[in-house]
Amino acid sequence: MKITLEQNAIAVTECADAINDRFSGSGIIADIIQHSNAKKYSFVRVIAPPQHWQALAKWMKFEIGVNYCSMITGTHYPEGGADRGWEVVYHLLRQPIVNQIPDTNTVFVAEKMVGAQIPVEFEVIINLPNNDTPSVPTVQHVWVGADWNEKETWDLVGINFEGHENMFRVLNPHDSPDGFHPLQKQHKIRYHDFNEMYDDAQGFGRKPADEGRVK
Amino acid sequence: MPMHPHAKPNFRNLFWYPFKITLITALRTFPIFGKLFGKRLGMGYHNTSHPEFLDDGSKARASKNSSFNDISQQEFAPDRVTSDLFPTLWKPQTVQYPYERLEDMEPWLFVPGNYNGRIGVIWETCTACKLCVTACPNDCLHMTTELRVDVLDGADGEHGGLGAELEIGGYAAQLIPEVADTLDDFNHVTAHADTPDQWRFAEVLDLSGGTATVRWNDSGMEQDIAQSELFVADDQIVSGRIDLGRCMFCGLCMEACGFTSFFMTNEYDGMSGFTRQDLWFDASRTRVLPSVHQEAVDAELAKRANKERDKRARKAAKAKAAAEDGA
Amino acid sequence: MDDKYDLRGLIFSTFDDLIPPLLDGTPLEESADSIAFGAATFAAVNIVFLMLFFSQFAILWIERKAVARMNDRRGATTALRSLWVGENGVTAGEWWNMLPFGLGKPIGSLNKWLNNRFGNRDETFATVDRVNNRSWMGYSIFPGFFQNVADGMKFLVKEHMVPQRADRLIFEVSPFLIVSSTLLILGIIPLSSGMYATNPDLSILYAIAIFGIAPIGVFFAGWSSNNKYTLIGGIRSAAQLTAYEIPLLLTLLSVAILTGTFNIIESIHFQHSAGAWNLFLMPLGAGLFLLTMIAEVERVPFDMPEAEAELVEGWWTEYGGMRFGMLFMAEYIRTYAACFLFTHFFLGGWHLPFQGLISQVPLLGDLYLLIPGAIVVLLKSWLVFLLVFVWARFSLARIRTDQILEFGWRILLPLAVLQVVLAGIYRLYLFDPTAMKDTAAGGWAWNAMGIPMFVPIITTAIWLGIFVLFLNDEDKSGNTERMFHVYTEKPAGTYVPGQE
Amino acid sequence: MAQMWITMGPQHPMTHGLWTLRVKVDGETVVDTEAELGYIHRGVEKICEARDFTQVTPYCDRLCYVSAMTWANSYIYAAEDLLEADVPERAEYIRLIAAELQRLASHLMWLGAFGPDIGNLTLMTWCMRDREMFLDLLQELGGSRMHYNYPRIGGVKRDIPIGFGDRMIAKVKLFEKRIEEYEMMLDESTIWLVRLQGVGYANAEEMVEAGVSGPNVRAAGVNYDIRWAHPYSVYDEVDWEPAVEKPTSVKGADCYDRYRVRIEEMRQSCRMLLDAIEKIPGGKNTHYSSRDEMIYTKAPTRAPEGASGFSNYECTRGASQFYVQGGGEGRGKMPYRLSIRSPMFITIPFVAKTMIGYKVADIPAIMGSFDPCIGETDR
Repeated sequence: MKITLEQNAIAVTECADAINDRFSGSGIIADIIQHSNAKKYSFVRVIAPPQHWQALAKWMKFEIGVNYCSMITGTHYPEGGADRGWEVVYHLLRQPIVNQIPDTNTVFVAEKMVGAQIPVEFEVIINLPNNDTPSVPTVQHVWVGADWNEKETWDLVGINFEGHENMFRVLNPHDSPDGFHPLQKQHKIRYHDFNEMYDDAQGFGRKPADEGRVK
Repeated sequence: MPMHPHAKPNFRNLFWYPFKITLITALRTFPIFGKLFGKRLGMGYHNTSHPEFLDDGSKARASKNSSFNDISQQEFAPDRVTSDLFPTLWKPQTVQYPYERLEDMEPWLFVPGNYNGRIGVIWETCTACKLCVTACPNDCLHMTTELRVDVLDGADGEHGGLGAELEIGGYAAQLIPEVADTLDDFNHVTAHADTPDQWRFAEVLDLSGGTATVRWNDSGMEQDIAQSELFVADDQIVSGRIDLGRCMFCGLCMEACGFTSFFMTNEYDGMSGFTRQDLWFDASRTRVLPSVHQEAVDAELAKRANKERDKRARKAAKAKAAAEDGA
Repeated sequence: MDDKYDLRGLIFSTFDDLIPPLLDGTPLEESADSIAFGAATFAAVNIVFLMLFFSQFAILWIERKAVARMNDRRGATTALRSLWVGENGVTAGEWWNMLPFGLGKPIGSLNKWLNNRFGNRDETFATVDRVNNRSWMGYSIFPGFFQNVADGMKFLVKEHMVPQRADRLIFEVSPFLIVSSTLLILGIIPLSSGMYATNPDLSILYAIAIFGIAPIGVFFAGWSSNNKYTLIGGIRSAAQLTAYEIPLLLTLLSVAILTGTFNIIESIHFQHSAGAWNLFLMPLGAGLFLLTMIAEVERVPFDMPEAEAELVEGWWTEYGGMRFGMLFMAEYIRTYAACFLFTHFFLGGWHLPFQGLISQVPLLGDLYLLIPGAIVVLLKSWLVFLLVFVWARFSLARIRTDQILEFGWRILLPLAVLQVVLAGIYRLYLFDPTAMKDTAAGGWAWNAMGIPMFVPIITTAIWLGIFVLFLNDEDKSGNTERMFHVYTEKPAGTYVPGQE
Repeated sequence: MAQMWITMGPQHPMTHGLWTLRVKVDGETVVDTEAELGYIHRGVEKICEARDFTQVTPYCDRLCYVSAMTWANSYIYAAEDLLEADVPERAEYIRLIAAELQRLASHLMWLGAFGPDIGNLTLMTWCMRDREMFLDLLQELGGSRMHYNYPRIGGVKRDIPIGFGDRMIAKVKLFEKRIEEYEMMLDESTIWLVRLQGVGYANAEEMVEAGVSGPNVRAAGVNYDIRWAHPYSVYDEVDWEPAVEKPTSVKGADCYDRYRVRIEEMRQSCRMLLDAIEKIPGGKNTHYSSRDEMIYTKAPTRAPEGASGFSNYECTRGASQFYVQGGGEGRGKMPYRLSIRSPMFITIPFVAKTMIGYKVADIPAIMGSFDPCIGETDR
């Protein structure tokens, strides 16, 4: 009772080929990568330039049925070179979920699923140049689920999503200062003398006598 | 398949089923009905035989009460409910906690053996390797050490010559006689300074024949020196403290310890205080139960002595073989 | 038939005997009878009131214990011994030292003595022995009974807070409105024919009128607290009580029609004299009374006004300390009063089951009649409380506002009207007034067609048959359309936020 | 009555945690809602950037105290993807057992909280009673009752104790009987049904579009389950099938469907547990030592820059996903970036909009039926 590796390989290859065919020459490259955990399924990794991302997203949604935007990760690479100061990774899924007419359900038999039914994972990587205003076009209107993910990514990492409506802080306090995005790398989790944040009445937490000495 | 795939509201169920099941539940909390329902349910509610719940740990915990309540005579339901201990209906069940404790009343209802409770350290067998300090995600362990000469573990020490000896990668110390001579006259009161150290420490790089190659800690210089001039030194604990206010009881420290010196005990209280300072536990508050403590110390020391003995035996055999080869 | 024990008569005759001789020769001599009457009334009222009030602890305890068992627990078991449980003379808390003016000193000494005498002394199995011995003083016959006292003490020492910008006067007044009107109900509830505080002629009307005051207090409380939850709770309460008071009134009207009186004691007498309890003559009325009473006292499943899931604590959210305690107590008193009223209207008051028949048995009959009426009333009320209020509360969920109102207006109200009509028919055509007898044996006024007790038997049988018929209404067809939908002005999901 | 805003939360019985639902009501009808999150944002993602790969595990436990084991497992699979660790089969079985016990405990916690939402207080104590059984079992594995820190990269912390299998079988079999009691109390209670049926409709495509996942979507009629589509442990070897409901309206699943699907999931978990404990390699009555190769394979501790690991895991509330990038501090000993996808973070704003048009009294029913957990939402 699972999607076999063959089914997975067929579906992944189809998707990757379709993307490469459609977007050849635009800098969008789809690749097949194999997970090295659990059952070693493969997934499609797409590297896309930001200007083509919206077109790619719409095409993926309507042509190959990617209906689920599960996760958006922004990463800050202050030392990543001029072309890769920021990276935005989208994790998308194709799920075989359809509306039901009353009093029915759809019970797929995993081994017998074919074609566009087979669930596939997608990872879309968008590299952004190293500057102070990283920005990506929004896909809020493509997947509703991207809405709060984009809010979170802007809130925590500071990636601007061009065209995102109703952007506000979701996890940080609403009155956080402008430009404060805690997951950027200039904010350190352990500052010098971080221990003074805590009540260290005895003081021995501050500077252990043998600090830095390895036995 | 669900019992009622599309249950529909109806008149009967305003009155019947919810009332029926609460009545059953209420009745079977009385042991006499509990046994009856137990039979009907097949799995049993009160006093059905489930020996798998009488594990060794529970028996051991209950042994001190065995004259009062022998749990090997008890029968349990799978959720560890028993009703033989208090067969009378109306005895109070509320445990007046600080004065009464659940583990005394109903030990089988209590803490299984693997519980990650208060941290306990057996300092006698701790080698100050600091693996636990490294493993702690929250920096709640603090340990300071300093190099000291291993007086007790040396050839004249308590372990009958089976203590430490010079090892490559270990530490050694050399006595500085001129300092040692002044120590008798050293006066803390007038000197306004620390006691001068009569030892000079070094890391042992190589041992060959009667000499040792060492790197002095104070100068960083390497030197060959006769082994007879060196004493065995070791990193020893000056203070070990735990900030239980930051501890999240993940147990990574316990796993990191290679010497079974570091325990998560079964104790769940005695970890509160009115200030954060109260939560800094020093060595005296991380003691484990005396019986466990003695046992662990004995076992660990015996293990080390055996290891040392084996090592020496192997070394002797090797030397003998080498000598024979040479001959 | 009157109860054998005429406590009220005893009090009055005692005072009549005692007071005039005392006042002989004083200026009060002339009004001695009036003074004796006043003093006796005062004594009787207080005795009855205290009996009712303190027996209320029993229902709290019954609820605690029943609920605990239904929840597969034993419940709180705080016993008096909790006060001195400790080791070597040291007791937890020493709360008596906190009492003012050294009032607690005697308690402390008593406690010390108890702890030394009955505390733990065995050192081998210290804790175990203490645990094992906890019940040997006998005070844990009712474990958890004193939990209510402890709760009361807790409420008593809590701070009283008034929300900012609340309507302070109304906020302070409304609990007293609720509590005092609730306590007034107890004034007319007889414990037996020989034990009641007052007995106005129209005591049924009085009870209903008094029951109707508290909802105003509830609405005041909800409105004055300056809190949206209490406001919604108060409005819900008003809507619900309006919907349920009318069926309740109609049901009581049918009781009055059937028994021919507006007086509670007379209606109890009627039940015995005519030979059958009202429960068997109007099972529908009994059911309606219970349903409307549950709604009236706002208990599950009709506790929308204080639905704690969405309205935090409903209309009494902002009350704290003893105000909350009093409101809480008032709710239980109302519940208790409802149980008494059900006992009196439908279960024959102080009369024992089959009293007419059993009293005819020689010896046994005399012994049977020796059971005091007050005990019978209390037991019946507790049983009603346990079987109806507690059991329902912990088996059912809470229904929704619109469903409650729909149920009240569209189902209960027509049924109540039907019951009024039925009661009139029974009284006019099926009742034989000549066969009423106020003796121990009772009368046989409900005979019809020559069959003794034909009317109650056939009524009960018919209603049971209808009930059973309804019980088998399970729809086994494959039609899976949901029966209960939510009706709103705008269907769910079509509303676009931001556009009014 | 004029429309007014009510602020439900951050401390409110309906919220099941710390968040705020601002509701605009017109009388008893909800006409607009807004969700506010972030009250217990702890910055776990940032904290984990300064912890090595093993030290991250206890933090992942603490993402959701109700289902700590599944969250830790989810992280572990992402880390194994990154570090390319092999896992012995016995360890995979133990992880499955632990995760399903946790699912039972979590669903019981949900049901126990859902009961008082609808007004049934008895349910709470019953569910807590049964949850104790599974917490005891999990404590035997992990050593704690909530935050177990049990899975390790390349295996598990320690093997199942002697007798664990028998105790688990007894408890699971008893619990299967108890599920019938719950159904007798709830499915056969008219009041329970009229409160849940016809309330809180959401259909499948709408939910997938909005990012809702897990049991909430399966209630709408499609048996898509990550354990079934992309099995990560040994879910393809044990006997079970995804729980799925038949919605009765074109509008999709209502609260009752979502309640049913979780009850069904508990049944399936019991089925899985009973099967897995029999099939476990090495036998249920064997106890291997902590670092035995049957349950643990040593994995690399450092990951190079540019490597990434991803796990898609069926947590008790839906798809929990971890994305870990290697090459952090300490020459790759720590993650450079660890990103967490919480199913509830996406679901809560969706649910808030779903309840528009229903009554105020339906708010706890709808919210509770989606099983919110704020620990994982705010991270």
